[in-house]
Amino acid sequence: MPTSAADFELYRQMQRIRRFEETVLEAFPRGEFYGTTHTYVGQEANAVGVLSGIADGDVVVSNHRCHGHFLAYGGSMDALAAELMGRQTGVCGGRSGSQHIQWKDFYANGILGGTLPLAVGMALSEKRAGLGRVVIAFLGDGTLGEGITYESLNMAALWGLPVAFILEDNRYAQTTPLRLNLAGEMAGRFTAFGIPLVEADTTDVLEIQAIGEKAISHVRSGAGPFATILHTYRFAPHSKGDDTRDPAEVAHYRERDPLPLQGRRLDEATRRDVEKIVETEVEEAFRRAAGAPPADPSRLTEPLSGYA
Amino acid sequence: MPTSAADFELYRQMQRIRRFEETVLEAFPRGEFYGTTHTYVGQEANAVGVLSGIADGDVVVSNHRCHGHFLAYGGSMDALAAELMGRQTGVCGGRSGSQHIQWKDFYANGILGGTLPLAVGMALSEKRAGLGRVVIAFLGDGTLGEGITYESLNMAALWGLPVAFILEDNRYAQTTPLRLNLAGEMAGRFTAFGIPLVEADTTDVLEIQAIGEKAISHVRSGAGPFATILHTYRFAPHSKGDDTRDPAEVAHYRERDPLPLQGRRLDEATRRDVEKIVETEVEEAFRRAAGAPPADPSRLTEPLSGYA
Amino acid sequence: MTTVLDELRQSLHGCMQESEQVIFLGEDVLDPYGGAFKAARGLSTAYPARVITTPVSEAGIVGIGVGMALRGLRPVVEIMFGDFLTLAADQLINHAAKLRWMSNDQVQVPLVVRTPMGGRRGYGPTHSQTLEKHFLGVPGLRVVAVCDLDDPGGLLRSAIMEDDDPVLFVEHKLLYPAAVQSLHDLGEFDGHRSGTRYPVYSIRVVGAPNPVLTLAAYGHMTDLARKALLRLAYEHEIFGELVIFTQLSPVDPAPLLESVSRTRRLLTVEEASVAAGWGAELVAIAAERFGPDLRAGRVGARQMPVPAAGPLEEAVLPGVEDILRAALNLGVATSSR
Amino acid sequence: MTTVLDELRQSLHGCMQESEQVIFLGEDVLDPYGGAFKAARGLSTAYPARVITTPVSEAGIVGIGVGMALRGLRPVVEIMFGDFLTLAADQLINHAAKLRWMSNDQVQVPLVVRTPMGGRRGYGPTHSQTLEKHFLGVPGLRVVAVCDLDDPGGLLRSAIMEDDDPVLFVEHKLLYPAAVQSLHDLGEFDGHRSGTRYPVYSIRVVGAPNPVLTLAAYGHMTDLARKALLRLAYEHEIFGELVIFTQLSPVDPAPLLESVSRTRRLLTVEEASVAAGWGAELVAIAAERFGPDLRAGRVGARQMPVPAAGPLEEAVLPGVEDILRAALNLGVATSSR
Ligand SMILES: Cc1ncc(C[n+]2csc(CCOP(=O)(O)OP(=O)(O)O)c2C)c(N)n1
Ligand SMILES: Cc1ncc(C[n+]2csc(CCOP(=O)(O)OP(=O)(O)O)c2C)c(N)n1
Ligand SMILES: [Mg+2]
Ligand SMILES: [Mg+2]
Repeated sequence: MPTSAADFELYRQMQRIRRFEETVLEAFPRGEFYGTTHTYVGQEANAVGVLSGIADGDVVVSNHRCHGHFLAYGGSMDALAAELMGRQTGVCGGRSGSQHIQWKDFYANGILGGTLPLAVGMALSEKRAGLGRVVIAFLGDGTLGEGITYESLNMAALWGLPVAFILEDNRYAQTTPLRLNLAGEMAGRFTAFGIPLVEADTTDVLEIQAIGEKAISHVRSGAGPFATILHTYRFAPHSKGDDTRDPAEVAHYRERDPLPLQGRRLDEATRRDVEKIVETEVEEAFRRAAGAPPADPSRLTEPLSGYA
Repeated sequence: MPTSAADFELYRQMQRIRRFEETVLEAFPRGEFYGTTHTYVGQEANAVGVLSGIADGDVVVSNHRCHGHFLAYGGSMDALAAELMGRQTGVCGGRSGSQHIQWKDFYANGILGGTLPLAVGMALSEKRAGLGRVVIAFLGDGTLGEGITYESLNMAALWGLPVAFILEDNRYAQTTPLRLNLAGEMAGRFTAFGIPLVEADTTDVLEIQAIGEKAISHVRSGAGPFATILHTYRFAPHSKGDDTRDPAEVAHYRERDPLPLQGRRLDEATRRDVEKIVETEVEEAFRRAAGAPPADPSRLTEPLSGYA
Repeated sequence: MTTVLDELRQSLHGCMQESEQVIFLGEDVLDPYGGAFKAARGLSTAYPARVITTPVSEAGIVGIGVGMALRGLRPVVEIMFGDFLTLAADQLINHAAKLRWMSNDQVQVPLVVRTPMGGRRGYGPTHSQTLEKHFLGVPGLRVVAVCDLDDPGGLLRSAIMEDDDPVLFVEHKLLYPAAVQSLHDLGEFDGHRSGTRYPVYSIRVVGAPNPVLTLAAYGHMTDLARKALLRLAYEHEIFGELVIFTQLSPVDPAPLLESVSRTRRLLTVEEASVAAGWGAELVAIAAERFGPDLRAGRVGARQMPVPAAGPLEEAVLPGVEDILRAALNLGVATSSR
Repeated sequence: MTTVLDELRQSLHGCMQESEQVIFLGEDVLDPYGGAFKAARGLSTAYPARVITTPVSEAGIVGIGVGMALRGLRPVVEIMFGDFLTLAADQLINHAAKLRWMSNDQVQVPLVVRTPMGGRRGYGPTHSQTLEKHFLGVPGLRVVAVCDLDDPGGLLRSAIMEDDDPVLFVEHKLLYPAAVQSLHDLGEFDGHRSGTRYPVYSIRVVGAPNPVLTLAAYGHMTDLARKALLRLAYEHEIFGELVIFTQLSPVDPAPLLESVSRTRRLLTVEEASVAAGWGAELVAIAAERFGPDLRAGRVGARQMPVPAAGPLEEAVLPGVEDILRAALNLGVATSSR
């Protein structure tokens, strides 16, 4: 059976994220980056599956672990690499670094949960605008600790807003396993507010794509917010060297790696092609970033548009 | 049938609160008070019913609507009247006013929800102390809007702490009816965190007493937090003149006034006696407060115990 | 008589009428209540689709305002008491104030957060504070305070309609019932306005000789400072100039320095305790500029929470007498005619 | 070599050992991780029942600390990055700081909230800030900042074991790996300590003549200020005295005024932008006292968020050169031997 264009594209997107993140992790110890980063290795199927269903003008609200969301959204890999390397050509000219990417209708921030009321406010705007646009808001399991999460869920539901909450449960917040963070049931955190949801424990991008489509069509139809709980796993450390998880556990989840799972749907030659194309793309992105001019202090602007 | 001592006492406690609050509301327009107040008229059965089950050393965490909780806790009516009137003999020497009463193991504050993590922290202390003491934390329906409420519920449940949450749903937050504030179901706000609960729509102090006993014995047994949702109604304005509710609705709920309900369990003569005793007590309390010296600026202390 | 509250309310109506982009949200803001201090009265009746009453979620509603602003609306969020701004501090400091700059100026956040501040109503320690000092000096956040002079409604309109950055708009509770004073009709005072969007006013006693003292104040304190200005003139023959700021942060140094360059004496007046407050910034600006040619003082509350009881509150909050005493302590020589 | 981190960690161990009342809580604080900056490493192994890892709930855990403190424990709450204090602002300002006073001194709140602050790690706008300025001047809240001098562990111990009021304890990230400097062994400097619980240090270049300039700093900035002190001495023959504060709020004016009474020149150095910051308070205190006999200046970051990229961050945060330039701008005459 020949590879379908859809399968090809899903695999390519995931591979782009995977190789981008792996390159970041390799390059960090060599001092090519500055600051910190949180990579998406292992969770690629979530961003790629869900965001394959968005339309132009839809809003994506991301968090500290934003590279995968950004690339799946359609953000420029060159600009992302340049941002991480503090270049003038970075997504935000080097101001934002890894965690605060903003481009078109994509918004990330490093304060856990703080982005969620923004997502609700944007959904309110879009509902008023009536153009059928929706907001996709990603959050992690640990972010269920923040009170603002619940303020946001309540108002999203109360006002019937077009926002899909995508909870990526990778079973840890930094080093803390779910059971030390979360009382009761995850699903209840949404149903308590009357928000319908789908929960899935899968790394299959096709399944996740179907779930994402359900979520997006629900919110786009005007039926109010929707939640998806995607149980997943990250293969790499929380940020850089800080992995305290049992290696056997990591290995166990590695068996469910979303990439080979989707890769098997491509014929062997095509898969190799994809990998080669992506390899070149990632190498080029980092090479171009490395060659780009460093962020230029003379371009710093005042944070307010004027005194008076 | 002769009046039981228990029925007598419950009625007396409710009557004390009722007449205290009515006196406050009468006296306010005459300028005898300063600032603001939130009265408990209509909700008396909750505080009296629930707090009749506490033991010495148990902690009560209250909110802006604290007079009823305070009197039912055993707080001095004289000192409360004096506090409202800004006297040196007030519960907090006139510093706290109506909303921030502190005495023995009773703590109130005017920031909605902000008291709940304090309640959880106190429950954590009490669990460590191992003396079998518990924390009773009151909150209103509107306080389900605050994120900190959920942070508190999560940690109380996660750590199995001896705290009973008493949600008094009087169907309004200030002027805003529940339906404009709350998405989904109230009970879900607790069950999402694995907190068991009892929900009741009653003004019968005996029923509430039974529910309170259940809650307190649950938390005292070490089985972790417990919640009660008491649907109720306030007969007076939110604070002073600010009542925007339909008078017919108020009248409707007045039919379920907890006082006559319990009053009917007393024989007529006893009931009259109670009312007379309470009348005198309340009058005396306000008279003594009026005669007490005003809060004395020379007794103001520094808020920190020293520079170094 | 038009009160400050009337003007603010009319301004809100005007902005809603002027632009569909203006959305008003807050707790208990619907008619007939119209918000705890009634600034929104009539608004939900006139614009039912654009006035939203919210759950009791201060952080959430400020964040929702930020989100709306990012998408091109001009939201106005009312926080019922300024004391609750602490709950929205993260949204103001880490989101609203940073987003524009952090995005390399790709987006903007034209948000206004309005809130009443201040004491002397007996509301006690959590409902009487002057907390704006904790929001000064945040890069990207403008703090504006209304006073009873000139054009309170215009000031609010500037923040809502003309400012593309987030504004924390502070309204002292005692100003609501105060009559708006026209600059051209200040009775015992001459008034002068400078600046444009968020003006600075300067006030002197009519016919007074050159001032020898600069008083700086904002909000409700301008009223106490005016009273002090009169008493200094009549009782002590000390003639001062009162410089009134409407933009508290960032501080525009020019009008301050202009006045102090003439008087070389600066007394700041604020309702919060002076520690690390607005006055400290003004004094520091003046001290940096005029170095060994400045006398400076600050007047504010005692370093305590605001108590509930009347006599305590009065003892803690700064009054006209405190201003007088501090002014006399500055060692001001009687003005020479 | 003992680092500041070592000392803080040992101090935590010491306090836990000293008293059963001490409870430690924060996000990701269990071994083997021991907190994002490792201050708690080993603690949960040694005291498993008294070290609590918490959900990601900054407001909640500070409030829980307040509750525990009210009931007689001595909780220490770690906030992973100081940038997240904004989320706990209400608990600090409206609860922790007020409860003792508001209750008419019936209760007390011996709580310590520890947090790393500051930049130069490239963490970007929400993980590099110096936000303590927004918590200065809160009646009832003490703000303390560690530096690399003398006894960092003792400072923390004072806050935990000896202070019955809430303390916000600030630790600049760059101090963690810094070697602790003994006051008696400062190489090119002589050091002197005054005060007791939260000391003030003063530092001069060994053998220098009487200082003509007071530098005031805290935290990591003391390191940059020391470097500036040396360069001023060697390159410009300007001899200064560096006064280092560990208690930022309330400011104890005495040691500041003592130094400035001799130098009549004050330069404050802080990592945040100076607007309405710590330096403003110091300059204001000095200006109030010395009036027409003071030259003052402030050094701090540019009034911008802290950018992520190295060259931008370096351009925004204050450096030794900035201190030198400001000192020279103060118009300090070469010291006379
Ligand atoms: C308000 C806030 N608190 C704490 C942190 C530090 N922090 C960064 S990521 C993280 C864990 C987040 O866990 P989760 O939400 O599950 O996302 P994940 O990292 O697993 O993708 C923490 C605690 C933060 N960035 N913001
Ligand atoms: C943090 C905070 N936000 C808003 C308020 C203003 N306020 C005081 S009482 C109240 C309504 C509270 O409703 P609910 O929790 O149902 O208690 P009820 O007054 O009905 O007893 C509001 C909004 C407050 N005191 N604190
Ligand atoms: Mg996670
Ligand atoms: Mg209610």
